[in-house]
Amino acid sequence: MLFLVALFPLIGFLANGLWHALVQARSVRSGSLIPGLVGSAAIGTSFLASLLLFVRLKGMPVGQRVIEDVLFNWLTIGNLSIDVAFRLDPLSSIFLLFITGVATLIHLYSIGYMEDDETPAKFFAYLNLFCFSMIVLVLGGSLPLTFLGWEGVGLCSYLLIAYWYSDPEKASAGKKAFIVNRIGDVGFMIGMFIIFAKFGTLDIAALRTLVQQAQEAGAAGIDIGMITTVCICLFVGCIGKSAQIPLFVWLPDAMAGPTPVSALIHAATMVTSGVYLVARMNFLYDLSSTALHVVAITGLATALFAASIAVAQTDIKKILAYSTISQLGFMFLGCGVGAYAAGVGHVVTHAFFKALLFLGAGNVIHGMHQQQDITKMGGLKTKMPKTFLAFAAGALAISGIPPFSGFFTKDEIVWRAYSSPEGSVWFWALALFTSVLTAFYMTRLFSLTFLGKPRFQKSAQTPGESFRVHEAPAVMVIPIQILAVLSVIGGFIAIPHLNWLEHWLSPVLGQPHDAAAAAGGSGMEWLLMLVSTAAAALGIFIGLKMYANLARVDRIKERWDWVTGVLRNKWYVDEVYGFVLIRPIYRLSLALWRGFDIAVIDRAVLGFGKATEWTGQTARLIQTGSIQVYAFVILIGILVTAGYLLYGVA
Amino acid sequence: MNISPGFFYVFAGTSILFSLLVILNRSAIASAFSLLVVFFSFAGIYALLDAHLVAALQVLIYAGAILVLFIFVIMLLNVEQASFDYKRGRVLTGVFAAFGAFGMVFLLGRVFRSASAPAQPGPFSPENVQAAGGNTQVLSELLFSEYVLPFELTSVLLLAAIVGSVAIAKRGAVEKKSKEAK
Amino acid sequence: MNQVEPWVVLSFCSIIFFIGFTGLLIRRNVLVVLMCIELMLNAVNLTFVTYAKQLQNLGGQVAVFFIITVAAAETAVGLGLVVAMFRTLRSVDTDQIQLLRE
Amino acid sequence: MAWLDSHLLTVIVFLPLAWAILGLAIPAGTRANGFGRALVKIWAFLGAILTLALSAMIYMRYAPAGPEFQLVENVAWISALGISYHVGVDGLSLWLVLLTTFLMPVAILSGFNAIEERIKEYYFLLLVLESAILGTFLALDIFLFYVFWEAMLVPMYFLIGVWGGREKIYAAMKFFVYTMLGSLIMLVGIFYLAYQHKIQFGAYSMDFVSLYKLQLNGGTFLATQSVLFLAFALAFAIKVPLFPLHTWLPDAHVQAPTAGSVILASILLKMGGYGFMRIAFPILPLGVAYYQVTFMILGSVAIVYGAWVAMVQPDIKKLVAYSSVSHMGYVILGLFSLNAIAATGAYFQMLSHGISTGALFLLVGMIYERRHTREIGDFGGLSRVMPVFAIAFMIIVLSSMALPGTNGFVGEFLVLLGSWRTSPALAGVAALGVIFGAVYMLWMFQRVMYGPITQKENEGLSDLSAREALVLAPLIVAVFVMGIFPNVVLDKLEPSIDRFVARSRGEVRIETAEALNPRDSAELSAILKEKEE
Repeated sequence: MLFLVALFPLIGFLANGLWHALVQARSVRSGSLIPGLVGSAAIGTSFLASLLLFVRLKGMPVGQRVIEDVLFNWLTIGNLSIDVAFRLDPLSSIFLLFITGVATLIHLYSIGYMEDDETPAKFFAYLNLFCFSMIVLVLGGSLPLTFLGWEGVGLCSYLLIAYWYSDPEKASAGKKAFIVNRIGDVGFMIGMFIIFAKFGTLDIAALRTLVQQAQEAGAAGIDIGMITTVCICLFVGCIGKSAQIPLFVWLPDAMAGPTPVSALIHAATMVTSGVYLVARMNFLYDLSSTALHVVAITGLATALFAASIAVAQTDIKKILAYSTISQLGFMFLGCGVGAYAAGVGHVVTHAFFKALLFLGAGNVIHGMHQQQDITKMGGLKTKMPKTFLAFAAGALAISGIPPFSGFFTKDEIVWRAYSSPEGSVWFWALALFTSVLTAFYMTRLFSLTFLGKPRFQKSAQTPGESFRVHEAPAVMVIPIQILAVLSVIGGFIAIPHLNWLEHWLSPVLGQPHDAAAAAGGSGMEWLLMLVSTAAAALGIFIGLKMYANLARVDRIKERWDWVTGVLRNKWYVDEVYGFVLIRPIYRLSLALWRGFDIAVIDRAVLGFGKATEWTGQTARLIQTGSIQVYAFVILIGILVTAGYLLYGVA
Repeated sequence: MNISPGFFYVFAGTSILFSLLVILNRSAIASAFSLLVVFFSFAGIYALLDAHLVAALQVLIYAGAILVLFIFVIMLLNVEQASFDYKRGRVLTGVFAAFGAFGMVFLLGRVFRSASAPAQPGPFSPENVQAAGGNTQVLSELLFSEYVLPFELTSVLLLAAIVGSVAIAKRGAVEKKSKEAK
Repeated sequence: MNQVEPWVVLSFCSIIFFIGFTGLLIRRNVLVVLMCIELMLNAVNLTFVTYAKQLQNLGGQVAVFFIITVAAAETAVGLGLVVAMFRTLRSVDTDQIQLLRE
Repeated sequence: MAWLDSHLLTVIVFLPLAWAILGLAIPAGTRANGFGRALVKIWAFLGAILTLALSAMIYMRYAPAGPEFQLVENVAWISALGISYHVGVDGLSLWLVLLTTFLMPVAILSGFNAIEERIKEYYFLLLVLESAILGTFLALDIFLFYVFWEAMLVPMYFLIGVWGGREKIYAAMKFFVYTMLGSLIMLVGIFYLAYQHKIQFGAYSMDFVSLYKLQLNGGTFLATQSVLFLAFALAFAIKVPLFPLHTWLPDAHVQAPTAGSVILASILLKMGGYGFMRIAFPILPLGVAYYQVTFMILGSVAIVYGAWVAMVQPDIKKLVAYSSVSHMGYVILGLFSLNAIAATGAYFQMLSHGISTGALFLLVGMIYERRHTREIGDFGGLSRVMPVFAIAFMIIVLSSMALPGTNGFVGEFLVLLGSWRTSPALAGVAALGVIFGAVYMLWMFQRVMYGPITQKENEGLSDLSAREALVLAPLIVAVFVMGIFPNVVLDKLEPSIDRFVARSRGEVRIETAEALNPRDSAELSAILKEKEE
């Protein structure tokens, strides 16, 4: 039953893929409707199946909420035995639900968005393949299977970013995404190697049991240093996949892909798989506070860093991309202070509102005929009212205004950052500052896009009067409206003190610390909640105030040019990587090839040949052709041999 | 061994002397006649060693046939004037060769001298051979019984040699003819 | 002192043999070279006969018989070659025949 | 049928040879008509298919739980030296034989249009080559092994030298001399082994089964085994090819015709790995222990070095050739890790490298046939004009860079997993190859397939023909079958791998390898003896 969830998208992929290979590859235009419906049906069915499974899981007793489905043995060598087994527990069920749900909406949306595309079947095949990989990642019962999904989503990300491959920049962006992800994947692999070397199993449930047994056996039973190494290695994988410092560089470039892809892969699902992995391996992270600190600090630093860059960007999708990085940082902060449920909760609500924001941006881009620069927009409120409303809900949600969903989950993280035993006031303060920034840049984006006067007539890029900003078709509006509703109410799964989500996840993530008692009671909690709401409101206020008068903004920009310049150029991280890593390696490779392979090894081998030839040429001189000389040599040979035999031996 | 030392040393000295003449004489025809003397001396030594048939064959074939052939060819080609003064390199070679040959002779002599006598002599003692009808008869019987197959094979060898020498000698002539025809 | 030891006869053979060999090395006239080969063959023959006498086994003499046959054949072919060579090169100098060189 | 049963291996080894000789009778010279030429191609193809069918019979007959060598034929050949005609199959040879017979029809089919001159000789040599390769894999006598090993060189030399590219003679000579150098030294080793067997057991023997019982651990045991090991390792390492003995490979690959490259990369390189597994490791365990660290380092270096150098190649075939260096580095690393997981991984890596690199060469050959260039810079944007080709290319590229779910992943994963236990540091270095593998492959893919079409000639390129699709289809199926159901392979492999590991590994681990000295010899020999019993 469980494997069906994964099977449907796979069938969808095969159907669309074959359709593409056999028919569409031969440049027969067929529109996006049929492949889109096939793809949507596949993932939709999968969503329904997930719902059923969720209900079934809910019906089970709390302690035994696990559904397992062993398909076949993948490989067995000695004591290594890996099954292809899917396992559904409360944690994966949450992920499964929002992944299939959001994916279904985005598939439907894509039917409209990819209407004019040349190869929609290929697009939907890739989307389905992505969903399949993501489901495998989430449901995988053992680390290698999760890794299969992990690399699978990376592949799909590559394929979809480079979907419009004729543009070299887009193709490069895809490659960059894959390679940066691969760097993280090596970390993941090494984590697996250590786990296998020390525990002898790669099955997550078995590993958990082993770790718990070792814990019960006492402190001597477990090597904390090793656990820390494992956790950090796995976290390197998460850094790559979830675009944290220092491997975040691929995500902004990944915006080269079609917007639904950005919404699905680079906002809602794939990038959160890092959070999933940390939450999944929480039993290891709990043992090592060093590893937790690494996670929390990386997350916090990324959140702040990315938010600062987002402030200065002008491309609508780039802003959202940096916002995504920043929000992912929040999630890791949550996990890093031991509040996995809070992190997961933010993953869910973030999936709703960020998908919404991206799809809304997609509508805007679609309506503006591929214009992505927010400085050339404005006043879209009246032209695209439905998108405007939905977008507003998303923006409020991400800014953290109650009762929108983002508030509850983000505030939970901020609160935990303060109150958890792993947390501190500094974490809290920086997180709070980041949420001010978040509210500010979202307001900036919102204001420049939807409010004010239209600035696009002046743009020379849009030729003639054919340019008409229009609202998106229904198939693109309805999904974002659904997402808007979810963004508004989605936070109720994580209302403080009722926290349904935390209880649901507790069999996997453990009982939460009684944080309130530890840090000054619930009064403190309410106080901090107020503070953070006020902070968000402050951010929004500054944003609205500032971008009501654009001329003044330009003046400020000019005065602080060196600051905004650095931010606009993303702190020059790409350039630094290019200078420090990529070009040296390239040059070294070239030097190795020309200077070592050809110049040293080949020359040595050819020198061998030349020496042989020289020897031959020299020896040839002896070959006079005169039999008498040969006979003389024979005589000497016999003489020496006979002399040796007579006098040499004994 | 039961042979007369006097005769042996005379024959041996003669053959060594004339062998040297064979290789040192500038004239081919002189070499050939020196060789004749060597052959006769050898025949004498064979006779001393009770190898009567071999001695006869030596005179008949070597001295009678082979050497005549040599002389005939020398006369035919008339290469006397293609004189053979030793070149400088040749003299050096000769010195080295002489040293080498001397070394070999020394080594071989040492080996021969130190070789022990056979424990069991064969059945063909002079008395037995005498009783069986003499050297020639015994040897002939051997050739036609035990060694009959090699004996017959020699005929094939001789045939091949005849055909071969005819073919070699004739080829030049044929080529000449075909050249003329062209 | 009226005995001749076998090793004396054998050493005599080796002397003749190596005189022939030396001739082989130093002479340039093919005809003389062929004569030297005959000389060497004779030395070997004598060795056979000496052993036949010493070991009281007539196999040695049989071998000599065959060697003489082979020598006759060899001379026939060899002289044929000399004649052929003389025809093409107008010379019987071994230094002229170095076909093995290339 | 009963006769075939008892002589199955002999039939398989010599069938291609006999088939090739019969094929010579087909009139297909320069003046022959099209029918004769077509007949030659089809004849060769049928021969390869028939061999494939017969080798499927081996697969059916081979029972992994049974005796070590099965379907054995043993006939005395040169008894004085203990040489016999002894063939048999075990898990190690089974899959390489299947790989050979599987790729041969594909390679033959791939050249139907590309080879236009001397076609009869071409197919003759291909089939002779197949015989020699199969013989090498099935021989159970070290001398027989050597004979086939050398016999394989001759057809390959001509394939490169006659039907090759511009610098074919240079490449063919380089290939020949490199390989010859190694194998002659190996020959000395072989004779030494036979001689040792006489000393220890009273008679010469060249049989693997009896050579495995040798105890080369006398007074100077380390010297003996280490020198012998080097003698064998040189031959095999050149074949593999292991850094820094790899420079013949790029030249040979670039100059060889497509089928030659495919066979060279897919099968001939495996003979090196197979030689290690069949000869060097089980016979010389102490030599292995002595050089374990060295070779593991060389393997890791090869992985990274090959990937780096591949990255900067302007020629696609050269790039693929250097990627082979990188991939075969995993094989060396895995073998020298001396545990079952890594060894299985190394073996699997050989198979999957055979499939995916073979497919890469086929793909490169296909665009070469269309454009007559292999420079990466001459391409760009081919995805648009050749979409089906692009799909196939993508799949193979992914398999080559070891994406989970494809065959490449299983091998690399197992090698790294296993070698981590032996040496985490070197496994860590090797894991970097995973990153660089993605870099050079994707970069090449991007420059060839993506971007705008920059050259006019590329606009009119035709997509895959039915024949080309037929060539690629089995390989693509194999990519996924091996990636998703590796147990198909592993089931028949496991007992042989276990025996291999047990023979080649003493108690000697990487940390004790340095401490080895003659003082320990008594102890070691005692343990070795115990293991043999």
